Amino acid sequence: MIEMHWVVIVILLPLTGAVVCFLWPRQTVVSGLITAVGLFASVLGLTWQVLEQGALRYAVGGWGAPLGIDLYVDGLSLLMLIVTAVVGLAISVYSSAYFRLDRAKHFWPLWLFLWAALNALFLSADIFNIYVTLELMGLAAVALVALSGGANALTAAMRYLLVSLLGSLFYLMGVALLYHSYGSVDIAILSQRVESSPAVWVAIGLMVAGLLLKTALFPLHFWLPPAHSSAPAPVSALLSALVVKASFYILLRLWLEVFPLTNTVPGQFALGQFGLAQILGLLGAAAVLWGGIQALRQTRLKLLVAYSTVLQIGYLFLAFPLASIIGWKAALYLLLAHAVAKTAMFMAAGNILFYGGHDRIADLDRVAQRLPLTLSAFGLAGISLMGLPPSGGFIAKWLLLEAAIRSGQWWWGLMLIVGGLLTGAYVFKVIGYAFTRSDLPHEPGFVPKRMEWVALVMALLAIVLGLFAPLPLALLEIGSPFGESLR
Amino acid sequence: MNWDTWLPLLIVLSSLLVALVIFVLPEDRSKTRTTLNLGGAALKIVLVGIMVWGVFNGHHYETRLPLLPGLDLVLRADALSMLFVALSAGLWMLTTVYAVGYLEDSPHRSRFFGFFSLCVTATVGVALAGNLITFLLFYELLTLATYPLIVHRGTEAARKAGRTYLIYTLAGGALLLLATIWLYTLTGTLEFTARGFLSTLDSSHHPVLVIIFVLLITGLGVKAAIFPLHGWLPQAMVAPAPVSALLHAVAVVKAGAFGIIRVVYDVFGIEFSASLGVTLPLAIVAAVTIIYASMRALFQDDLKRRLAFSTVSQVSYIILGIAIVGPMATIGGMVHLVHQGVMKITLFFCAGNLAETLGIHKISEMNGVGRRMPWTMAAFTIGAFGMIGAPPLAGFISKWYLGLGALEAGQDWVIFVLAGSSLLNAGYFLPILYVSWFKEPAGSWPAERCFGRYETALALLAPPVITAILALTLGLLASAPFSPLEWARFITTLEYAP
Amino acid sequence: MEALTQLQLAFDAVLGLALLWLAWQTLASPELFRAIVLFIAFGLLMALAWVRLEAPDVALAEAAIGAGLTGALLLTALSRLEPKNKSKIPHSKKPESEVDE
Amino acid sequence: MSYIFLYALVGMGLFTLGLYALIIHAHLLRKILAINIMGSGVFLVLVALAARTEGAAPDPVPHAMVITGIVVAVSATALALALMLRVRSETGRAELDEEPLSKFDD
Amino acid sequence: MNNTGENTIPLSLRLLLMVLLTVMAVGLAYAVLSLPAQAPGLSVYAVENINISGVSNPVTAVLLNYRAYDTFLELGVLLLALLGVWSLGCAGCQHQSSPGPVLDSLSRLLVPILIMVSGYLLWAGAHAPGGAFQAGSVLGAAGVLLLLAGWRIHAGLAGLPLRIALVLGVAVFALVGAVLILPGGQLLAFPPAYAGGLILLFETVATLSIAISLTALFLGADPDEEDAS
Repeated sequence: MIEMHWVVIVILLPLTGAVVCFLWPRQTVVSGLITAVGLFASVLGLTWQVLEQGALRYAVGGWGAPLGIDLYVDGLSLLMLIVTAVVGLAISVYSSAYFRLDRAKHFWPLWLFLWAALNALFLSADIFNIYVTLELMGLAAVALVALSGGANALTAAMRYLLVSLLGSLFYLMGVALLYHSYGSVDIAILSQRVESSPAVWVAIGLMVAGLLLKTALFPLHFWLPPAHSSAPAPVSALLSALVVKASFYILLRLWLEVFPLTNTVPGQFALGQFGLAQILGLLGAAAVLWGGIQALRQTRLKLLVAYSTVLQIGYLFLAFPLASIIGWKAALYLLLAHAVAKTAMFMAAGNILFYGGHDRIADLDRVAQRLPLTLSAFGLAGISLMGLPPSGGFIAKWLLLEAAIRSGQWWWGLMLIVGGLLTGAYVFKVIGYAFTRSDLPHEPGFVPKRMEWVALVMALLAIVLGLFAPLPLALLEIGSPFGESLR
Repeated sequence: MNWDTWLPLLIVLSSLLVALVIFVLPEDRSKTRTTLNLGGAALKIVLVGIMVWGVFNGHHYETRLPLLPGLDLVLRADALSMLFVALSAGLWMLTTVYAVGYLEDSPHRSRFFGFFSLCVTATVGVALAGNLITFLLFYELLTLATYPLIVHRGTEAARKAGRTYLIYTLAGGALLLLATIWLYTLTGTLEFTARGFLSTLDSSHHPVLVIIFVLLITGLGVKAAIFPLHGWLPQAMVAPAPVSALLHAVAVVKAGAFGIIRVVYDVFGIEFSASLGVTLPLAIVAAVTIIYASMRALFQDDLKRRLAFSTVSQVSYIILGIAIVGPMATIGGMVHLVHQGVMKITLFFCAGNLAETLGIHKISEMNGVGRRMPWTMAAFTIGAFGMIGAPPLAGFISKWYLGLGALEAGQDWVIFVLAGSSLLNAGYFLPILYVSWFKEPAGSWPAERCFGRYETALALLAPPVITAILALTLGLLASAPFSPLEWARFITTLEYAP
Repeated sequence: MEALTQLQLAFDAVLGLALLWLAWQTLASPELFRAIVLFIAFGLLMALAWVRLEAPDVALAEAAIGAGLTGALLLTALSRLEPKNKSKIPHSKKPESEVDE
Repeated sequence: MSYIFLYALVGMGLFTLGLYALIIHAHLLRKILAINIMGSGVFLVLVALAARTEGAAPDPVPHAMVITGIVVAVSATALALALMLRVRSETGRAELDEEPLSKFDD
Repeated sequence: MNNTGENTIPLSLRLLLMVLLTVMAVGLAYAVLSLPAQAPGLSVYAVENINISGVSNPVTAVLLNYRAYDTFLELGVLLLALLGVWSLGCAGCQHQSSPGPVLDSLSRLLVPILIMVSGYLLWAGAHAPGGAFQAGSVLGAAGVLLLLAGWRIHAGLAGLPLRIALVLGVAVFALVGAVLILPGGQLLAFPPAYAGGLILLFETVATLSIAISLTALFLGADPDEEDAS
């Protein structure tokens, strides 16, 4: 049997789909859906292949690093691909009902391009290639935000574009310094060569700054709430679930493989990295507080959900000062759970908006009871975000707390607890309105059942993730992206 | 397919599946819903019966599913869990019957009964949990499942009560989580083990263990409504009567109390706890709660609020029994877990009947109600006397053993607490009995509804009557085999093995 | 040879300073049109720098794309932004910000 | 070899200058120009340092990267300009107004 | 509109920003100066393999062979930018330039020259400076000039044919790259014997796509939609 090049297929298929959608706008929804299903299956194929063979390296063009570009799949990238596939499929189904044709014909090519960019990004082992995928992702994301039209969305998209380009340039400057220091842009080669030097330090600073900007870590989050809240609901979902995670993934990858300098004498650098990790942890903690408080203060549902993303991103950075395998796994599990739950939440918000024509939280009592499926989705997703059992969020929180206590830095764990309580407060602020019933002031919009069910399925998935944690956690072990033993 | 490994899971599923089906059931399918509810409840009772018999005969039931690497979701039947499971299963049946009658024709029944079943699922899960993480899982599920029941009516007061409830319980849950993980990092295991699994730890860890103990008890104390963490409970009285009954007699407060038993006995071990010096403070907190809440109860005119404060006080009997280190007191505490449940649910059923039938919410409106609703008030009277601790009712048995246990352990001061509390109990129950039996009715009732043949609907009347009879029987036949008292003795022999 | 190197270095220094100066002028110019023209000039100077750095491919790309097409795009955008002579810009929608202020 | 570092330093200077202008200016067209100048700075660093080959032809890989970068830059600029025009037609201004998001427009 | 927009930021903040950026610039400069004076990077590898790359211009070899995958994605970026611009619709695109006689005659003169230059660049790219991007952008410039002179795409070609031309680069890359997998190779792995021909094919389609994309970006809106509205 011919060896299947799943690694390539998961990049080429969405690109092909995008091209097909672009060429035949009238059939765009069908082509898009077929692509989404095919892509989901391909990622399953890749998963199976990786489970059988272990971590894979694929030399595009047959050259191999350092001259050519390598693709690399290990547990970490595979998990990201799976998250993208799951969320992507859900978003595709949701969008097939959400957009009318005049916007669908723009949405589908852009979305499939974005999907291709994400997959290419997660698979790339080349930091310059990652720059190209970052730009591909950023432009697609901006265009998708702008799709809702209107002053707020366009302004938000504009700001997002500038931020995205700025972040990319910082990153690219870092790439330039690294390349000119070590003559390679391949992550594996760099990880063997990198030593402590001023250029490397400046490169780290630039790349971390650029990626933090793209990941919207406090205080660089200013662009996120307007962009994520004014985009169309499925776009908000994919931005929060996937796009901000992509830059986080790069940061994590570089942190784990390029920055640690495991083969150099521990000393100055280790200390420096420790300091940087503490700073990232502090920013994460600040993000938890700020995002939580801001979410509580919002009067509009989508903004609330967007600020909740700011908070959850803060969680991810609490893993940096812990620097343990459990901590990284916890962060990745959190990323997974958050992606699924936030997708459900934005979809639910989108349904409410669709139905009631607005998303003012104070008037939700007019809507919530009439959309029980949507409300259940919101509530279940909220449980996972709060980190209550049984849910994916709980597993992640448990692991992160465990890592915090084991590393003797329990105060980071405390931030998790605080964040959970803040999340509880804003989630129930919304849920509280579900139990009263008021009259609708106007004719409600029709919400296609598909949109309600997809939201609910994703929310249920967030819950189920709390019961089947060993599987994804074992998947993450493939290729030991986090190192062999506790550092 | 091994029966012994699946039975605990089946017991949990018997209400979980019911809950899920009810959620998707259309509002108007009330027959189907009732059938499902009662069917599920009956099935659960049968399964629990089988299990109790099995445990008594030395069977080992355990379901184990991987939850995290190194941590399993464990449902296990041991003697202690049987006590709580049997109580929950039995009272669920009655409360379901009651709730069907109570909520007839009211809106949102699918939602109500769905969460109601979920609540019972969580309670049973709490009871069967074989380790601390499983306990935590169901404990939090209970928080979430009861919230919609508290805010069910959707009024501003209900929403406020729901908010208060969440603030208390979520914060408590967070402490519990923190303590659990901390414990796990110290020991690498969370399995409930008779006489604890911590005594082998190096003594340098003991100060940390004391902190963990305080965190655990605080986290659990929220649900058990220990003073000063009881604030949510009286507010939660806005919920419909069946919910109050369930919350206060079975599910929430008992989950907290049961958790404290688990922590003291099966995590720390009672002797190790005593050696850490944490039991006496716990006993004192329980004693303060008993007296304080009884005093507060005296001054409540709202019937359900008075009962709520009474609950706060009575649940601490259980904790007191645990904290007095000694087998007799333990028996008293554990048996009170069941006895208080049966008696308090009777009282809440009756309060619900008064509200539903006559619109009575306040004690000042109860003049002469005994003549209008003699059966209800008879049941209420039995429950009230039980609470006071009058022989030969169930409450008497609990207090008797608590007192004996205190003397046995040399904690004579407890006798004064018991006596004081009994006086206060009498102080807030007897006036109710007096006005309802001996005062003249005021003429008309606040909102009377007619239910035909009986003083109220049969579905509302039968449950309190049954539980009242049960409260009487539990006292009279306390020494019969399989009675809670005998079962508590059985447990105690395990915990205090020579 | 020495003199040639000196001369080259002087040229490089002038070119570098010119680049910085043009960039500064571009960004500080009070008039948008002037800024764009300066930017195009900047692009052409960049092309010169690429040649100096032995990157003729980049120089061609910069001249054609960086200076040429980007310049054209910027100028059209400006003409659409500031319809000086053409008053036929659809402005049916009243800007909300003005209402607030 | 010193001219190589001279150009690299100019590149860094352009990067910093562009960043300053990007933050300072409100008008979107200026922000777009600033981003482009920052980009040129990065490209200059990439290409300048590629010439450190002592006599031999410069390293072609950074050259190729910069050509890629230039195309990416022009694409992004085109999108940014189109977006700017739309912002202008919706809000009447070609600036990022810091209004609170009080109103939702879908 | 002489407002430079600077007045929105108070002087104190601006000074602070200047200080911060100066610190950053000093750091950047320090980093650059700390780099070794000699570092051939990948040029050794690039030259070593030039014989089997199919071209003799090393930059083209990198762009179209060693790192052809980057180029492929980059064509994607270009197409994506166009998709984005089209999805925005166009504000102010109704603006029709009236071609003056100068522009008209200029375009008549320049366009053929530009096309020839583009063809030369495309061909030369294999061994001398030049290549698809330069050729494409020169050709694109010709298109822009035509647009300025008032030329508009024929309505019959504005739909599918135009779209096909736009995606040509990406599509051919994907298709051929994938086909090369079949005989047991890797994505975009050119057999040395065919490498020269394949690269020329890629460069040609890329040139066309780039030129048309750039022209379309300049136009601003989907001509198909513009006609419809």
